[in-house]
Amino acid sequence: MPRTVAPFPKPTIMKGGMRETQAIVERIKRVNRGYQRLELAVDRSLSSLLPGQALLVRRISKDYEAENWHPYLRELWFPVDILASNMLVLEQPAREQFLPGQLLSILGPIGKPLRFRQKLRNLLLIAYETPPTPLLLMLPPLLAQGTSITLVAMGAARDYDCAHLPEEVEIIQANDDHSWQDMVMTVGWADQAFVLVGAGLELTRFAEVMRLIRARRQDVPANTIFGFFQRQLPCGVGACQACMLPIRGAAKLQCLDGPAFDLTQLRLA
Amino acid sequence: MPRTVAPFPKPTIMKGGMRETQAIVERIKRVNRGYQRLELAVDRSLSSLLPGQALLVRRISKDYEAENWHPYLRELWFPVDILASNMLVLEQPAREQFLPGQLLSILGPIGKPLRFRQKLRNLLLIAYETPPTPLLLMLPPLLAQGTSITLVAMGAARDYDCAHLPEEVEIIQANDDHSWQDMVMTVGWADQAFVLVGAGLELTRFAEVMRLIRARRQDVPANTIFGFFQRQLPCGVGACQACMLPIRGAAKLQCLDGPAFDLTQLRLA
Amino acid sequence: MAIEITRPGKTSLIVATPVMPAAGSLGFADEYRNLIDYANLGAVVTNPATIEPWQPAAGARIVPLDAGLLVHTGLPNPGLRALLRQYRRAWRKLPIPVVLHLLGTTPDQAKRAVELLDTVDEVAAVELGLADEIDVAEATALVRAAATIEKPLLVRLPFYECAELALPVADAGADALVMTAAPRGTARDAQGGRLVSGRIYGPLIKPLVLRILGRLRRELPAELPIIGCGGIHSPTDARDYIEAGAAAVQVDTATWAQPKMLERIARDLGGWIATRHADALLDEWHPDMRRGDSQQRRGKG
Amino acid sequence: MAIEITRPGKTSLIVATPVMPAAGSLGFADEYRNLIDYANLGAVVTNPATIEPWQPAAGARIVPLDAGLLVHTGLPNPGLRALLRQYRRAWRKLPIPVVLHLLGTTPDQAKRAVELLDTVDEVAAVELGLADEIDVAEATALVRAAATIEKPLLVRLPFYECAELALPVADAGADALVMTAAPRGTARDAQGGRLVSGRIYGPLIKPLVLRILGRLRRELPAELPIIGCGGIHSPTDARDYIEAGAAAVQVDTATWAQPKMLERIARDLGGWIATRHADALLDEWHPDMRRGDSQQRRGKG
Ligand SMILES: Cc1cc2nc3c(=O)[nH]c(=O)nc-3n(C[C@H](O)[C@H](O)[C@H](O)COP(=O)(O)OP(=O)(O)OC[C@H]3O[C@@H](n4cnc5c(N)ncnc54)[C@H](O)[C@@H]3O)c2cc1C
Ligand SMILES: Cc1cc2nc3c(=O)[nH]c(=O)nc-3n(C[C@H](O)[C@H](O)[C@H](O)COP(=O)(O)OP(=O)(O)OC[C@H]3O[C@@H](n4cnc5c(N)ncnc54)[C@H](O)[C@@H]3O)c2cc1C
Ligand SMILES: Cc1cc2nc3c(=O)[nH]c(=O)nc-3n(C[C@H](O)[C@H](O)[C@H](O)COP(=O)(O)O)c2cc1C
Ligand SMILES: Cc1cc2nc3c(=O)[nH]c(=O)nc-3n(C[C@H](O)[C@H](O)[C@H](O)COP(=O)(O)O)c2cc1C
Ligand code: FES
Ligand code: FES
Repeated sequence: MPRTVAPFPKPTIMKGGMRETQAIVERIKRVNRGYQRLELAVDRSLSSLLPGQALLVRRISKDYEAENWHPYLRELWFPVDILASNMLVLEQPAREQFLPGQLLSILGPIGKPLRFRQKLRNLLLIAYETPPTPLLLMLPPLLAQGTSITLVAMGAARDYDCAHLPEEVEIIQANDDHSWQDMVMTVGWADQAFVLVGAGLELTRFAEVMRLIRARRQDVPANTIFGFFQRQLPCGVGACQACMLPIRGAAKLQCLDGPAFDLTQLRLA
Repeated sequence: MPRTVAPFPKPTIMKGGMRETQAIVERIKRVNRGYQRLELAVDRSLSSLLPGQALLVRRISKDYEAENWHPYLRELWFPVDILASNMLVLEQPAREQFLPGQLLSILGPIGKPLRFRQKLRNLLLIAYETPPTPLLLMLPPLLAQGTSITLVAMGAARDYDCAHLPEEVEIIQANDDHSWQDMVMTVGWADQAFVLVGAGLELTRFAEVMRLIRARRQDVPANTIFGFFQRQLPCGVGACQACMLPIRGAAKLQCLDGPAFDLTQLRLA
Repeated sequence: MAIEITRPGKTSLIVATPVMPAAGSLGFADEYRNLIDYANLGAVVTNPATIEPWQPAAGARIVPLDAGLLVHTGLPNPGLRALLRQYRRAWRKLPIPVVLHLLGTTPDQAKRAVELLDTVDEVAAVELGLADEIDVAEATALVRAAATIEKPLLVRLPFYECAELALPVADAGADALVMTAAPRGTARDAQGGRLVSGRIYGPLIKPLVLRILGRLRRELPAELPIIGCGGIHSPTDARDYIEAGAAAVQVDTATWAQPKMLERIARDLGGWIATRHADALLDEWHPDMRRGDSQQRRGKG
Repeated sequence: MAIEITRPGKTSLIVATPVMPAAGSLGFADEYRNLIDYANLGAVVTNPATIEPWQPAAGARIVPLDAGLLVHTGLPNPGLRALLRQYRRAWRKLPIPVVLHLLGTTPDQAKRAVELLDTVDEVAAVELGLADEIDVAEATALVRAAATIEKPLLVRLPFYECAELALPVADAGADALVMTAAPRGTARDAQGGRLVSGRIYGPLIKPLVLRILGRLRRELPAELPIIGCGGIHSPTDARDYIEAGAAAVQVDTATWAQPKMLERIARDLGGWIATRHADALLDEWHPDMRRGDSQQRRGKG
């Protein structure tokens, strides 16, 4: 339905598509109790990366031959900031050990950019049982164009300390029953919403959130509430079919068509 | 034959035997083009370690649970120096990446101390196709008691730069045909010799060296020329039987009875 | 170079390089076009296809293991006719032969599928996949039905039944055997917490399949090529398969983790075999070879 | 706790903790005394023994693999009588039952061995090891000969033949089945450069054996215990085996790399089973369990 949605920040032609490149960790900063940020010098082919797109990352040593196979698959990382055309910021749990100079092999960009309403006034972001990291890249440009953003942390997402996020973002910690103050308003006023859940049991969790939303808002039109997936992607290019999602109509792949899918079109558990 | 041999440096009762302990890499120094030395803070139970004894080493992270299984087996490391009762020096190829603070899990000490003749005047050391690292721990104490030491590098062992070794040690680079100047004298005068070869094809290489020696010296009495093994040891405690060696008489294990065996008693290939 | 990797006959499959993806790893056509130069491979083997459409399996799909993984997808595909409509054009553009992997369901379906495929110029050969725990009678009936094809027929054998099936399947008309499909296993799904079944991939599969292949190579007729598949993660792994008697190799999940590995293996093996055929000194062209290699290989001719 | 890990009968093997070493991993007696507190284990299984002395195999022994290894020793041992002389005293001092692993050679040798072992108080039970590629007739003849023993008889099944042998071996008199011996495989000996065969060990063996065991557990008589063996490298691995229906587990080469792991698995599994038997909430005693676990397990009783 391209009627009401447009790519972000303005229509961009994706050149070249996904590539395999190398990156190097330049700086490491702790941002809160549980997380650190890595500044990555990357290939310029990644400069066109947009919110919603991700990288499939594998640590390598200088000697590409000396690879071991643990972990076996690449990790899915969503950048949180773009500092320059060759400098991305990634957020990783603090328990992961990184040192400046660490080399990474990167496949990317993975996935489709998020599509935002052209005149987006109120954006609702929900992170449920997972840190909000994949939602952060959209914050600065949307704030700059005047969008009001509310980020609701539900369940274990509340453990993520948001003090380092832009102060214009309204942060709400949901109650244990997943409700929050002024819920009817937050939900009702949102022009668009993205619901982020961790890998595993996504369909159950999206269904829970949809029930919460429908209880507060009579009509949920198509292309309003999106589920944001972050399953591990074995191939990232549409080959392995392991990321197939139960969408009404056609089978869709998270790696090619995701990460965000209209929750009214997903067959929820 | 304890008649003519005695433990080094003087008879010591081995207390406690092998243990599993943790160690930490404190300092790292490059010693030549190909090698670096690690100063390891170790458990005091390793302070009684003697020349010939080794450690079975595995890198670990703080979180013992998070082990991966690559490499699968522990590595066999022969210390090159003892700085203090809890400080050992190890030598590793420079291509191996170590950082101060790296934790190691250590099984040791492994093997029997070398037994030297009580009045050892001339000691011949031969390293063949392998760096002389396992032979280095004996140098300082033997030099201190007045032993003359000749170290012959044969084959690929000649790539190891010996400039950092004690200058009293006579270093000889053998010719391509494994001969060297004054070979008859060096071989004839030696009261005792240790021949070090890399893992794999040891019996063939020991046999080659024995032929070289026998060509220059009519009688080779028992307990004079020892083969020094450095096979990878899966268990190190005599359980797996993977390190069994073809000794005349009884089956012997490198991990319990080695690393050095009388070359006149080994069934050479 | 031209290497015949199916039995000599009225048609046979000839590749320039004896390296290709295993069915299920590279997609249906050119999904890896941005990452892999297909011209460097010997052939493309498609994801598994069936006459009727198959839906994805319910339940967990991917369980990461120590140096490996469990995969369970249900082999979703829109059915053979839809696949032909969707991918024919892409196949035509590929610079290498396309081998269509056909899942063995019933003899009747297999016969209908190969009749259709004989009319499709873009498909050079068919690889028939036999299900796990299939018995000899079922397997030979399926292969006999599929062997009505004009094009070369490769048959992929299941892991546990490989030794039992190899000779009967060869007799029933297979032009080459692929050894083997990934073994099934059970692991705990990290997300759901339950024990789930699926195919097991990883480097440790290689020694298991390599032994099976080496033994069967000595028992099977010499003119029947065997294609090695299982746990190949490096050029050395691929060479070991060739050494054990494989005419070609298929690389499976290593590609997902390191897409360039497939091409590296192809280039390495291509060069190695070319040199070997010319009986040149191996050490001359590839510095990382061990002395033992060339000696042994020369001894074996 | 007292867990009966052989079929109820006039004698049975009872352990306090359902965790023990696999034959070949811990030596003949107390070789690991400086590293492992044997009191924490359920039993000791000895290295394989034969009536006649066996010499070590010629050729390569240890080939490191990606997250695993190939082992080929020839199972050297000085013969049963010499072993008894050498280790009886050490066995007597061990605080846990000793299970002697007897290599299955011929029915006659097996019969002679168990007659001798019935006179040896220090041995609590015998585990008979069946060779790879043994057929059903040979296997049942061996087991029948060994089942003349008074003591409990465990039988270790080979990997590839496990499904075929399980029921006939149980009928022939096995009091428990050990599933399975490590599979054979082929790898390139890094030193000699040749392809060599041997047993394959590593974490990726676990999903393969776990599936076999899970399936056979559903087919075999409920009163016949199965002991899981293959690729166990962590407490979680051991729990998965118990979940799949194993009464106990054997840990193999993980001990060489991390000697303490065997005890950790024993302590973990001991506590877990105790709690489970008492039907307590699993989450209460072990914080790293997932929600799915307890639900499923309670469903299964
Ligand atoms: C549409 C469809 C798609 C399919 N796709 C696939 C596919 O992609 N891959 C595939 O492998 N099969 C596939 N199959 C086949 C089917 O899923 C198999 O029968 C499946 O592998 C067996 O799973 P199961 O959970 O039904 O049975 P089992 O694996 O036999 O398991 C039965 C139950 O026992 C548990 N369990 C599993 N293993 C063990 C064990 N060792 N010990 C104890 N408990 C255990 C399971 O958690 C499950 O609850 C497909 C079937 C259909 C109909
Ligand atoms: C005293 C003794 C001790 C033994 N101990 C053991 C033991 O500890 N472990 C054990 O496994 N067996 C043991 N065996 C059994 C015997 O070693 C087996 O027959 C052995 O596994 C097979 O080795 P092989 O090299 O003779 O034959 P194969 O393994 O059949 O190999 C024959 C030749 O082919 C090569 N080759 C091997 N596999 C392949 C392949 N897949 N493809 C191509 N070439 C290949 C080999 O390099 C060898 O040159 C022992 C036998 C004896 C007599
Ligand atoms: C006769 C037969 C019917 C099958 N039907 C289906 C089906 O309807 N849908 C499906 O997704 N898989 C179906 N399967 C697929 C298998 O259950 C299984 O997915 C296949 O053997 C490969 O599994 P894998 O994904 O682990 O490679 C069928 C298999 C066979 C042999
Ligand atoms: C009948 C028979 C005779 C064997 N004879 C010997 C022998 O004389 N010496 C020996 O070392 N191994 C002998 N083996 C051992 C096997 O070849 C092999 O070592 C054993 O099956 C286990 O191998 P593993 O070391 O890989 O576990 C014999 C095995 C069988 C079944
Ligand atoms: S990750 Fe492989 S198809 Fe999407
Ligand atoms: S290393 Fe295991 S017995 Fe020597």
